[in-house]
Amino acid sequence: MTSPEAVAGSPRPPILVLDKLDKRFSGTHALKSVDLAFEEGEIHAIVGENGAGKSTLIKVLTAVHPRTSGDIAWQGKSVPLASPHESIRLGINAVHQEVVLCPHLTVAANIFLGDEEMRAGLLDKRRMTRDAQKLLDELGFTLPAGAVLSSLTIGQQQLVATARAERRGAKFLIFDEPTAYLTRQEAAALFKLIRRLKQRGVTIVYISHRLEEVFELCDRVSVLRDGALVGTRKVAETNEADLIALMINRKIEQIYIKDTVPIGATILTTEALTGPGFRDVSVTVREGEIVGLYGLVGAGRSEFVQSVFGRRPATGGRIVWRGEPVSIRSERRAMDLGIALSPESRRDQGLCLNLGVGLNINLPIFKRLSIGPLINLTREAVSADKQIRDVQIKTASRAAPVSSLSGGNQQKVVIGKWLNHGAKLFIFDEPTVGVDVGTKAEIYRLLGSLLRQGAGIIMISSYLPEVYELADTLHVFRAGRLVATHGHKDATHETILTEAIGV
Amino acid sequence: DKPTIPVIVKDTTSPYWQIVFAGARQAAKDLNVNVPELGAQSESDINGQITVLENAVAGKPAAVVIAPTQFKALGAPIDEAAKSVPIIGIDSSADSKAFTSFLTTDNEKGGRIAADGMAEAIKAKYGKAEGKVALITHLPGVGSLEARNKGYKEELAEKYPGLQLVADKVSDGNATTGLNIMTDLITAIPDLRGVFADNLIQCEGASQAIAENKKGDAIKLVCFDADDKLVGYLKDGTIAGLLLQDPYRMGYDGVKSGLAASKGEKLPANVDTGANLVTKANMDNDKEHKLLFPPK
Amino acid sequence: MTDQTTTASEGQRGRRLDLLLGLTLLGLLLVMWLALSLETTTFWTSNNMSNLLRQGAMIAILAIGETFAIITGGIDLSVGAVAGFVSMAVAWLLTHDLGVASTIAGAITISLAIGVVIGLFHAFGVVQMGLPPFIMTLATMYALRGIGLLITNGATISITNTAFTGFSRASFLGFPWTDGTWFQIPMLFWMVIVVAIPAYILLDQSRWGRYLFAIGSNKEAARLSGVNVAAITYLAYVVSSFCAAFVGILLAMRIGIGNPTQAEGWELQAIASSVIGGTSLFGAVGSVHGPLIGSFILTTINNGANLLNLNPFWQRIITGFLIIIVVYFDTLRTRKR
Amino acid sequence: MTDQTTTASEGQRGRRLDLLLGLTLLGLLLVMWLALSLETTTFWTSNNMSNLLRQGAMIAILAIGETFAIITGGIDLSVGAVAGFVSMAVAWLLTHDLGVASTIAGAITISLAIGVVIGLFHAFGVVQMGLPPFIMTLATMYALRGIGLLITNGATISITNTAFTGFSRASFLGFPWTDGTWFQIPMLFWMVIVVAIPAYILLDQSRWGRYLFAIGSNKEAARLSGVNVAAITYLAYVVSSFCAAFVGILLAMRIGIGNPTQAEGWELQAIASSVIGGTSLFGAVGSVHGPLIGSFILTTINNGANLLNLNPFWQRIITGFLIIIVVYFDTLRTRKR
Ligand SMILES: Nc1ncnc2c1ncn2[C@@H]1O[C@H](COP(=O)(O)OP(=O)(O)OP(=O)(O)O)[C@@H](O)[C@H]1O
Ligand SMILES: Nc1ncnc2c1ncn2[C@@H]1O[C@H](COP(=O)(O)OP(=O)(O)OP(=O)(O)O)[C@@H](O)[C@H]1O
Ligand SMILES: [Mg+2]
Ligand SMILES: [Mg+2]
Repeated sequence: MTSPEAVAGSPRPPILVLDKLDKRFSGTHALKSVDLAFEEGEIHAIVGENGAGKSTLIKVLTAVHPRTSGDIAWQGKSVPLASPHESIRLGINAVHQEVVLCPHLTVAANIFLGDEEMRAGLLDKRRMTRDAQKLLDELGFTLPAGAVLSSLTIGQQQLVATARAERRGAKFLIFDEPTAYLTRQEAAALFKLIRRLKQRGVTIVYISHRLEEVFELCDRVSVLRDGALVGTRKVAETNEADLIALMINRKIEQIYIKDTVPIGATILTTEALTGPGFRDVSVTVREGEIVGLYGLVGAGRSEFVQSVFGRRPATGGRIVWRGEPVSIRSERRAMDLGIALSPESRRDQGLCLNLGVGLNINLPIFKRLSIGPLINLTREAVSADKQIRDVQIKTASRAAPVSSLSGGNQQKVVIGKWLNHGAKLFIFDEPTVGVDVGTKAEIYRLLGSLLRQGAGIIMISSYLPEVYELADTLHVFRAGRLVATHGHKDATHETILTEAIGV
Repeated sequence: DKPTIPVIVKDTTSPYWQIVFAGARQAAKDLNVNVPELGAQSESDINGQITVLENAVAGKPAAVVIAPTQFKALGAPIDEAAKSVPIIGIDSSADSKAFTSFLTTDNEKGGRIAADGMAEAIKAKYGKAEGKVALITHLPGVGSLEARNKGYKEELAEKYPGLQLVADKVSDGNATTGLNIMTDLITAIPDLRGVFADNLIQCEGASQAIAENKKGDAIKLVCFDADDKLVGYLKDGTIAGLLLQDPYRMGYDGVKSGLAASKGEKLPANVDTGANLVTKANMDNDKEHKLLFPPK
Repeated sequence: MTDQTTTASEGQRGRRLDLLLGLTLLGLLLVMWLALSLETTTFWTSNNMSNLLRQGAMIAILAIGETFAIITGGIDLSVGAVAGFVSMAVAWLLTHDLGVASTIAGAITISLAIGVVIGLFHAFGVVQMGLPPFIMTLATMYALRGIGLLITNGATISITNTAFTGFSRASFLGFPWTDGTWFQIPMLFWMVIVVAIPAYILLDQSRWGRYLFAIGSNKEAARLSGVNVAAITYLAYVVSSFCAAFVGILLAMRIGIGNPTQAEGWELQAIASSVIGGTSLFGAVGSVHGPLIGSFILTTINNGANLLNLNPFWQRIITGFLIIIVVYFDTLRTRKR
Repeated sequence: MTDQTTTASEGQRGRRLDLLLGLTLLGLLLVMWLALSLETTTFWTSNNMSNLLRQGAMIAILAIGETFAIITGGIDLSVGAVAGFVSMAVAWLLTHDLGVASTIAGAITISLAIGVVIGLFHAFGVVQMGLPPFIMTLATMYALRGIGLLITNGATISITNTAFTGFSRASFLGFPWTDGTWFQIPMLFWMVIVVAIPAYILLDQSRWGRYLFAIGSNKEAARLSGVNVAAITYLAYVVSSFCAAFVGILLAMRIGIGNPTQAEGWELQAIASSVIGGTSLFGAVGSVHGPLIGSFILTTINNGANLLNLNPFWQRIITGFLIIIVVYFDTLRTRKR
């Protein structure tokens, strides 16, 4: 057991210094002039809300992304960090948020990938398997080194990535939400490993949404908010309330336009709905109501709404639609009932990127635009243009491919197509991800107009202020279960965050 | 137990070789032998035929009847095979002295006869064996076709200085390609007087093009092999002449010779089964009629 | 704001590249025609241009069908085998005495139905069994040729029905040519039109066409928008096989025989035509006019080489390099996006 | 804890399926052999088994090379064309008088170098130009046959060097067979060993082999681990073309002539062998022994069909359906993961 006092005073020079580090993606300013120094041998936590820039910081340090400007000094010397290889050579390693390993290779092969053990010019597989097993055992991970990676759970794969980083003899090791998918035992083994690494003088950066872990494990904690560093504290000198305040302490601007619409008849009720990734979820949506689903990434909200939409049919429980129990086993069925789903990933689920804006917007309603199988081209054009105007999509024309639009406008296409379709119940999964403030306000205005037409809305968001301000009813999800329910603004941010994190 | 005498042809998918099989089948019935029908699936698949030969020999047959796809390539494999079993060659020759007996149409001679037939037809129409002529080859890299073309070209060069070979075209095994080539030849060389198509499939295409353009009178098409459709074209003058070998007899006599060889009988080393030019004039003669309509 | 402008100009650049490709192709075709007209006296004649239309017809129809499979992100390697098989089937039906099935209309209907069944089988393999389209259609290609040969035992079936075979030689309508002769539009080219117009309507004017593009672009997004992905995949492979069967019938008409070994290698010519015509093998990019132009480019290469009495082997080399160049431009365009 | 057990058993299930497939294949081969031994008196003879080894040799080597391309998630459609082209090249060299280049060793070296150059060209197209491997190698397939035909003007080159051609019929070592005769191991089969051993070492025992699987499995992960993805892709296509060139030389030895039209359709047989041998067309799954067994399964089908006097057309049909069935099992296995 190392105690935080070990580094108190911290006489050692910083091993890595970030000076005005800046990173822009087209459309997003992900890191805003971050100044941060990591001391040798400390465990440094980085916390912040979704999209605060934590992963981006890590990816810049591991040279996955090039920085836009600023300086990085490693052991006092400025380094370019031009290729992943260079980071690895310096001793900077990361266990990324998404597992980046080869699913077809064995655990041992993944651990040694790019740095195989050789004998007489050949792979020394037996030794690698043995060494990998020894390593895993030492680390306290109960994993078979000979197993094919894809046969492991996501969490176990994360442990493999950890072991791999550890074996590379890292001097600086970054964990990006390592415990998100781990069981309790696995997490305990990981903590033991991290402490041991620290004793060996390795510097650890630890990113997590789980504040209790920060207090259990870390020496110092930095808080990122909207890409900017808002403060660094010694863990011993702070507390959870303090950190949460730092994380969410923002001026609530007048962007949350909340129309108060009288709440009407019940549209949808789920009764103890159970399916892949969630259990026993009971939710009711009424006319004119926004039901917010809040939770951390991986809490099972997307799975829940996809079940309601028929994408991955539920395995237990009941769905009652306007008083009638229904079984929804296909997307078409859901649409015919009057349910619309705008999925969370624009790229993977929402858009046909290389096709035109018009086609994407009209995709759910071509039946309506057709006479028999033939499309009424005029109506198709009119419908697209109207929607482009109504939702204020900035595009050269309806024929321009969606990929040529900015992220916010792409999101408006995803939403626009369902407004076009019309429905009784709209489900929006992370409708404002990667969307700038102005566009957000427009999206919120659209929600209002839907409510006025008598529709109900389910809105998933990992951005607390948004659901907090907009939802008439706010459900909090944790680990696939609905753990708390609040009325409009009748709980504090702190309470809700605590419920989601599960302290 | 019946003796086994496999017959190995060049291309089991071709109608011509199916007639060889028909002859062999009849012999099998008449002589009470077992006749596996073997062969590669394309005339250009030399390796395939060598493989089939090896397999056939491994089956310890009484004799093997083979139509070698390529002169040089089949030489050594036949030498090898002949060590354990008598080999009867049919249709084409190979670079081997190990054949017990050999029943061939000399393809080179066939090409020469084609040139003669074409020249004859041109002379009948234009008064002199003069003018432009062409050649359409079914596929590149096929031994018997190369031999036919060689005979055709040499005969033209030697005997008909007035006939100029102005186009030497190679098709890709599709009848439609032959059709397109012929159509374009008619366009590009309006005074074309003769064409030699060196196998059945190309003849299907070439004759079709001549029929479409109603050029049967102006262009004298001579082909190797025949089927019902081509006989029709011969009758209506679209085709000037068909060179017929006697595949049925090759099949029949091949098996018969094989059986005789297996019994150690003495056989003539070479039998020419002949290539016969069938024209509209002689097509109703008994011999030619039999060649045109072989028993199935 | 700066964002908007950059992306807008990117969109324009994308479209400009598209347009460029379209014009380049048509330009290429016209330049080839011009060059051949100047180089030979025989190219730009009513007769030869009729021939050209007739020669390109079958590959054009195959390429149009193939394009449907490619747009969904798949491929159909069996189209040549299907055409050969159907040429055999239609000839077999016509030369047997099976009542209605042996009338021209009956034989054609049954042959087209064979195409539909093969298409359904492909889609079953791709959708229900989850096989890669490449493998599924490769396997059918093998099997179909074998089955055809087994049925005919390798023989050609001569079609004696002249009403049937005469069709491929017939023409319909025409117009005066530049040299005063009468240009006749061959029936075979009308058949291209007969296929191209419904194909165009299906691909460009019907909602199923939109769905074809959508599943080629993003299957999951299409599904979540209520598109029946399985049904549309079935549609694509059925159209492809149907076109191939149609070509098989035309082939039997044209050469007057049925033979399952015919149309060998046509699948590659169809794919090449489609790809040269701007269809993207990554899916979701393609048209009906593209493969049409593509197939006539390939046909012009062949026709021109014949007229110029060029060595026929050049055709293969030119085709090979043309494919590399055109697809390279396509990947450039895709990457730009 | 429950977690551990489920995943461990899942891992076992995955490996059990793999093992099952491997055993199924070997089992299939042995069952076929047993059936043929019982059904015919001629199959299980030293002579026929030598033949079988000789006949499977060339496709086996092609399939091994092809597997390298497929493991990276690519494909090589040109291997048949390369073999044909090289058979022509080696024959051309041997029959001309070019000093060292016309010695057997010189001609072989140059021919193998041709294979390497073609492989480099493919990889250039795939890596630098970003073309889909399917298209890149399809284009070379067209072009190579054309170039070969152009060089030879379609003619066949007869090889007179008997030292060269004799090799393919030679044998080396042997053992007494069950019937007391002497089983001779054909040189051609030794050539399979000569290719398979280094291929096995490269794929299974070397670092680069690991990287081939890694880029087939997850290109991004491989790149982040410091793998030079471009170089490894080059390696894959060079190995594939090198093996094809090697087969071209063996082909020229076996048939004693050089002709660029030979080995037509062998690419599909190589792919089929590889796929039947458990290589996944989705990449990252494959071995050296798999395609080896696969190619001998196909060879046994052919050999057996000949000995059983089965109609040769059945071979195509059986091959087609075998491909569908085996790949279907592969997709099942992939889905399980
Ligand atoms: N490759 C990319 N291209 C464009 N924008 C990106 C990219 N990666 C991240 N972003 C954007 O940068 C911002 C910061 O994202 P980042 O992944 O760093 O957040 P995070 O703090 O790790 O969040 P989480 O807790 O959800 O992991 C987000 O707005 C995100 O949309
Ligand atoms: N690709 C995957 N493979 C395996 N399991 C996954 C995968 N994606 C999600 N899961 C599991 O499903 C659970 C629920 O994930 P889901 O994406 O529904 O969460 P969510 O609450 O919607 O999060 P988000 O904020 O990202 O929308 C996660 O805990 C995770 O274990
Ligand atoms: Mg992150
Ligand atoms: Mg989600």
